[in-house]
Amino acid sequence: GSGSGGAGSGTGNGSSGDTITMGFAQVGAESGWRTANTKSIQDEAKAAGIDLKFSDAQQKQENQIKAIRSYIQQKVDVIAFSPVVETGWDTVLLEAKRANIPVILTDRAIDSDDTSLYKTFLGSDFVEEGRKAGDWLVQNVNGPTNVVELQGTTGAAPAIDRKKGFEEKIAAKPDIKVVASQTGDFTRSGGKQVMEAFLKSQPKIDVVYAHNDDMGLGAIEAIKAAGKVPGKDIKIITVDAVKDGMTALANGEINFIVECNPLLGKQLMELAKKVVKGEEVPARVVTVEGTFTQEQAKAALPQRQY
Amino acid sequence: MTESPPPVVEMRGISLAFPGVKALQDVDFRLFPGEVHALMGENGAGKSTLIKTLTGVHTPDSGSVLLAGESVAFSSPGQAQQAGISTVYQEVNLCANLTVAENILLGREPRRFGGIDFPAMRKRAAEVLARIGVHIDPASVLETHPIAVQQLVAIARAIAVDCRVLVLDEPTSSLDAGEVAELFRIMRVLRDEGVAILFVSHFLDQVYEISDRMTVLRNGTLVGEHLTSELDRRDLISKMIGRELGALEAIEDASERHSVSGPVLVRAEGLGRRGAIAPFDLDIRAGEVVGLAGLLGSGRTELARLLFGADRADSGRLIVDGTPLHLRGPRSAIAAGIAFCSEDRKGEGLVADLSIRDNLVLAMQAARGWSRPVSRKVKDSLVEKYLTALDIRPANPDALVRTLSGGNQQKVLLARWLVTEPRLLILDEPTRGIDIGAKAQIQQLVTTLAAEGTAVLFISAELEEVVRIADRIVVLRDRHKIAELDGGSTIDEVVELIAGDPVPEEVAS
Amino acid sequence: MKNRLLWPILALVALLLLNLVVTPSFFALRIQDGHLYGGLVDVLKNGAPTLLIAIGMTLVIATRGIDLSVGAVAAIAAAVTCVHIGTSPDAGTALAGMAIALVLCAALGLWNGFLVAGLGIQPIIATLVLMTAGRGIAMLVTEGQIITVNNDAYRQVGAGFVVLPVSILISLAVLGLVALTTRKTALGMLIEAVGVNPEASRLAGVRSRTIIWTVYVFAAVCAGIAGLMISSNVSAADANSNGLWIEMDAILAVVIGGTSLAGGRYSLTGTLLGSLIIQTLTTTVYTIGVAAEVTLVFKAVVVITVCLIQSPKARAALSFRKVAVS
Amino acid sequence: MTALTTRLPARFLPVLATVVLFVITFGAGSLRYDGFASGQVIANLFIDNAFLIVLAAGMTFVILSGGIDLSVGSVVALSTMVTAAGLRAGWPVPLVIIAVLLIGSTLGLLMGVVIHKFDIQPFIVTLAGMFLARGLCFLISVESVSIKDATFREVATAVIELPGGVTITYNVVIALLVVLAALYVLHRTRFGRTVYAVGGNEQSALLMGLPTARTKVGVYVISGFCSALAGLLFSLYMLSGYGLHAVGMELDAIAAVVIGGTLLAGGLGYVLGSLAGVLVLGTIQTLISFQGTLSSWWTKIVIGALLLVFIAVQRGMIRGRRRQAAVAS
Ligand SMILES: Nc1ncnc2c1ncn2[C@@H]1O[C@H](COP(=O)(O)OP(=O)(O)OP(=O)(O)O)[C@@H](O)[C@H]1O
Ligand SMILES: Nc1ncnc2c1ncn2[C@@H]1O[C@H](COP(=O)(O)OP(=O)(O)OP(=O)(O)O)[C@@H](O)[C@H]1O
Ligand SMILES: [Mg+2]
Ligand SMILES: [Mg+2]
Repeated sequence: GSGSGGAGSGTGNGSSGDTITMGFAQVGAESGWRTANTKSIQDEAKAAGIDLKFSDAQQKQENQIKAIRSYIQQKVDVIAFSPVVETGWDTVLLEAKRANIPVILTDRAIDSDDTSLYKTFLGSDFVEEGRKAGDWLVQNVNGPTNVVELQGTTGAAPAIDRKKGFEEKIAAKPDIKVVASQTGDFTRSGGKQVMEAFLKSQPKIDVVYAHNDDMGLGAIEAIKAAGKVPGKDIKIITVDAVKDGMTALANGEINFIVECNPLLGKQLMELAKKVVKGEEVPARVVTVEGTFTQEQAKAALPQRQY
Repeated sequence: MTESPPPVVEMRGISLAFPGVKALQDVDFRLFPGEVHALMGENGAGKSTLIKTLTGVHTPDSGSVLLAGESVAFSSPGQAQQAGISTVYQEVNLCANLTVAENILLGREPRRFGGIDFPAMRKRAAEVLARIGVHIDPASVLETHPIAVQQLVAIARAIAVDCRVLVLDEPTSSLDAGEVAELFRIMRVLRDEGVAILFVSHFLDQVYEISDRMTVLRNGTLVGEHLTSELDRRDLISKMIGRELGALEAIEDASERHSVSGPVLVRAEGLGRRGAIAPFDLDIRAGEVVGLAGLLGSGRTELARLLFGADRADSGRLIVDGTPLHLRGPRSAIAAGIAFCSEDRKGEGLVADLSIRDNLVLAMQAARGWSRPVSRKVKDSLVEKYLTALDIRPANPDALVRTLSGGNQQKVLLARWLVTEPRLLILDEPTRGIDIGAKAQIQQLVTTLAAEGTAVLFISAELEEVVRIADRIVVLRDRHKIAELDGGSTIDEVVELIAGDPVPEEVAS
Repeated sequence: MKNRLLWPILALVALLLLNLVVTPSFFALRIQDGHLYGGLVDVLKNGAPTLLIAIGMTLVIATRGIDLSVGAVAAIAAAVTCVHIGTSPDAGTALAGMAIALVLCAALGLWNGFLVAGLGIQPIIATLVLMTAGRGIAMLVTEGQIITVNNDAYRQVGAGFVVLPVSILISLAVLGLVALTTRKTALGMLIEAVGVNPEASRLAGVRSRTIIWTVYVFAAVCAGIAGLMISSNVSAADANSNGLWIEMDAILAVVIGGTSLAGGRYSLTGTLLGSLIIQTLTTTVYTIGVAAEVTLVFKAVVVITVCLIQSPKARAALSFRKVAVS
Repeated sequence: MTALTTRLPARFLPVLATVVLFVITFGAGSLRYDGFASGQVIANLFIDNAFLIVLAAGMTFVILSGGIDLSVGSVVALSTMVTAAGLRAGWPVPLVIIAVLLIGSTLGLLMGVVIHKFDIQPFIVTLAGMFLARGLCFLISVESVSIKDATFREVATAVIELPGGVTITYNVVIALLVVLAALYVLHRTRFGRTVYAVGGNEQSALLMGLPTARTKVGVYVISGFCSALAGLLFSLYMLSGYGLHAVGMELDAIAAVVIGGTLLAGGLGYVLGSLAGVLVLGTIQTLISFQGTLSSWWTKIVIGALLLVFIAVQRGMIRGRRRQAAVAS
């Protein structure tokens, strides 16, 4: 069957009509989190009556740039995108600026001296997420603690920042040591394989800190196979709070999850409308994000959408 | 020897072993300026290996090579070429994907403003080709030409530069009499200019016609060096094969002609393919040897390929045993008992990286399908039978065909089809590169097969051979069948037809 | 032949020894919940999918082809099965799901075979189509979500044990089956013939198309089973990451095992060794604590060393001095 | 047209087919989407793919010689990283450029030498090269590094006005120059023709006395150089250095070359075909972003489907043409 209806074309110069045309350049669909993010944006755009032009960059920044350039070509009213990397956006954003198309960043800021390139930035703070995880650990363990870290994809911004924030906080307590740290590529299989190896090479593991839920879930499998009890023998901290992670948390297999909220759609559409109208918007809008303990998870789980 | 000029090439005590084979053992060889020197020996005697040792393809295990008195050790053929040794290797070793002109001149192409000057290159290539009597478009891609033309192009490449030493390893194996004469003319000119020419051929007539001196190898060892004028044929042959000649003559006598009146096995009616061969009619009877005669490019191979279904005919039909056969490809031909032994053994014949055994049973196995393997026992007995029957050396079924000498490869290809016990055996240049003993053997084999009821379609550039063994001769010219002759015809009759006037237009398609 | 495999074996042993030196407990085996538990077991278990795909890939490469789509096919198999299983804990549902998935994979293999043998498209580009679209199909099936299942029967394929991990038993069984089939029938020889010289094979009456078609179907089915193992190991189908880049690992395994990408002669034992070397390398990185930033450099160095050890020319160059002295 | 095509040798057919198909696809896009048929869309095709064009040009050499180079994407990443880190450390721009080109060529040289001297399959060697180059990126910095150098930014954002208000960047000019240079080298120099010879039959080329060793190593040096240059263009395009840049770009480059009609086995193909191949890949992407309603998975499926339509039609055209040519002769 064909998923591409005939709709979507025929807009071109949306500035004349009432409907706003938004070009959204998504990174990809590399995780459940990202898919939820996409869905939220698509749903909310429809609800807000915004004509959304969506493109998936297949995890490649250069594709995102190409998409943005094509939005400029198509003369959309506003451009939004999630820059997974801070750098590399100046040229194309300058083009957007020259074409008088406002830009909204979601997820992450960009590293540019020229803040006029975008109107606002809506998203979570990965370093802060790492800090939250570190905080919880510092408060909840006593005595010498051996931590193993399951990193995200090497070089990926969330991986770097979540590591950074975490290390920042645990530095306060010299008893807590990261004894092994390796990338699990943000995937369950990766998490499981790395954890299996850690369980053999590390004599004593007290805590697993995984940069996302999926790796944490993989680690749980490995821990169970080694005859240990996840959540008890080995404590587990993860980031994201997707449904599967929350379920594990509610079951007591994970001990603590730092939320990273993908549901930016509503806030984004509101911002977009304001920006197109030319209203002032704050330069930084932080998404509402919390943390979950096991009890909180049990309560929140039934309403979890993603 | 008392020649005054010192040898331009001198090889001393050359030994070279491949895994399992001692290809050369303590061989001495000398080549003088201004002579044509024939290197003689049976298939697998080590001729090509000696040549490759000279030109830096192989490094000898021991021994030394001197060029004009100075010790040299080439590490690549390129170096040998720069030192003035120009070589035509046995198999056509050119790049089929390049144009004829590039194949002739690549590496020494005319240049202009730093870049290759293509018009000049084509002109120069055409000149070189014209020198050996070839008139083809130098801008055409090499692979569009039949193997014989490719061989001529290889020769053209070798003579396109000024050289001190010209090495020709079986350059004439695909050529017909006219081209050979042309080649010899050039060789004489070069010799008279002082070029030393090393020549390998299994055609004794050619060797005696052109060479001044010969070196005989047997089983990788030196048998001797002789002036051609001082060594007669009988002695040469017995030196090459290491025993008396009697056996050979007996074989030659056996190829008696007989006329066949059996039932028609295969009949072609108006079979043809545009651009390849004009529609022709042909009857082949069981037990009959039909020879195909014609000049290079006259369409013999194309005719054979149509009968086998290697190419698809676009007119006419093929009737086997009285019922029309819809040829969908080689498989249906094989199923109908037709076998085709291609002239291009390297490209279309052998599977170089497989063993002798696998190559031998390939066609038989393919016909049976993969799920019904030929049993090990049957395989071994077949292999055994044909290794001895055709005297394939080394007689090691596990040896990769790639490592065999040219003649032995040809025998393996032939054996592959004999194994299938075909009713019609199409042999396209089956004696290419085969030594004199083996050639007689193959001729006898054809006669025996025919006597046992197999029909044979025999194609050879060597007219004598065709005339000697065929019961009937079909003559082709310019891709048309122009005549059929009875077995008793003489070579002259055939030659007259082949070289006759061009075909009238209305006959052409 | 045996000589040729000696060097990959040595490379594998060297890698294992490196582990032993850094982590003395690496070779330790114990019985845990009725099955073997230890570092070596992990290598076997996690290497099983790569090995399986590499077996299929070996045959494809032997015919002068290449199959880039195996990773995507693995993802499709995982997605279809997990979506079919859903929340059911039934063994029957799991079996049915796997059967459906593998039939689908066979169909995908037919498709690849059609492009290569039927239309005559260059294998790398023909399979690139499915490599790209296939992952899309897998995501379409899962709607971009990670599908978690809770099904004990399904868990067996990738995480189960019958003393040894079930996954490696499956892969070894397939390896044995292929070895047997290709040796006992003429398939192996015909595959090599097609790979070395397609035109000569055609003229010898070999059904090259059927053979090419067969190997692509087989490779796809292998990929499908591997996909099941990967997803069963974590009881979840992730259309994005299941089998991602596994085609590269598989090709690397085949090539390290001594099979040439130019087609023709192949070695299944070599492929087995190649797969083990690659998985050992991955596991080594985790166990000996190579920092994530250095991982790739480490891998590069090991891969090139393994190849240099294997290359007769490199060995000759290295031992040249010794020979000259003696 | 027919007269022309029947006179054209069969080996040009794949390239011709690619170009014709490209034109058809583009026409179809213009009919379907407003604003598609503008000069700037075509210009953007070049702007957005300049680095890929350069990569594909280098890759054409390697594939023509019968090899393959999987390291190109990583070398692009490494080049961006060296550029960014070098500029951050205050190196002058010319020094950075020279360093990048040197690193790329040296990596190519090393790989070529290992491939040739030790007779190891190019696939493994360049795969190791791929690991190595990306690993080196992470050794320099795990994070992405912004390029703040004024000269660099100026060049990156500078545009060249073409008649009709269409603008292109300097990247495009460089990429086209590279294509021209590649054309010249492949078709007018001895080295280029030897590349074809080696790809056609290495053994024969050796026996013909051609410098196969130099050629085989040379193509990897060229590919390494082109990757480094593409990396520089990429740096200009992105104004950043990052270890995860250009992941999987080697496949794009190989795909472009093969779609352009070059035989993966070597010996047959043209740089112009590779250029057309890049444009085809770019057009597919442009079509998809103009459509703008595809979900992530449909994007992949549609890319695959368009690719399929493309190669199948190309194949059909070649076959049809061949038959026609055979009949005509
Ligand atoms: N690369 C190789 N590996 C192993 N054995 C080889 C190799 N090349 C040649 N041989 C063996 O060396 C011997 C000599 O072969 P060579 O090709 O020199 O014979 P030849 O005299 O040229 O025969 P022919 O008249 O058939 O061409 C043969 O037994 C052959 O099998
Ligand atoms: N692949 C090809 N493409 C185009 N023309 C070809 C091709 N092969 C052969 N020809 C031409 O077809 C004609 C017939 O060739 P064919 O090989 O049938 O001749 P032949 O009589 O068998 O000659 P030979 O003595 O070379 O075997 C020749 O003029 C040749 O140039
Ligand atoms: Mg010989
Ligand atoms: Mg012929």
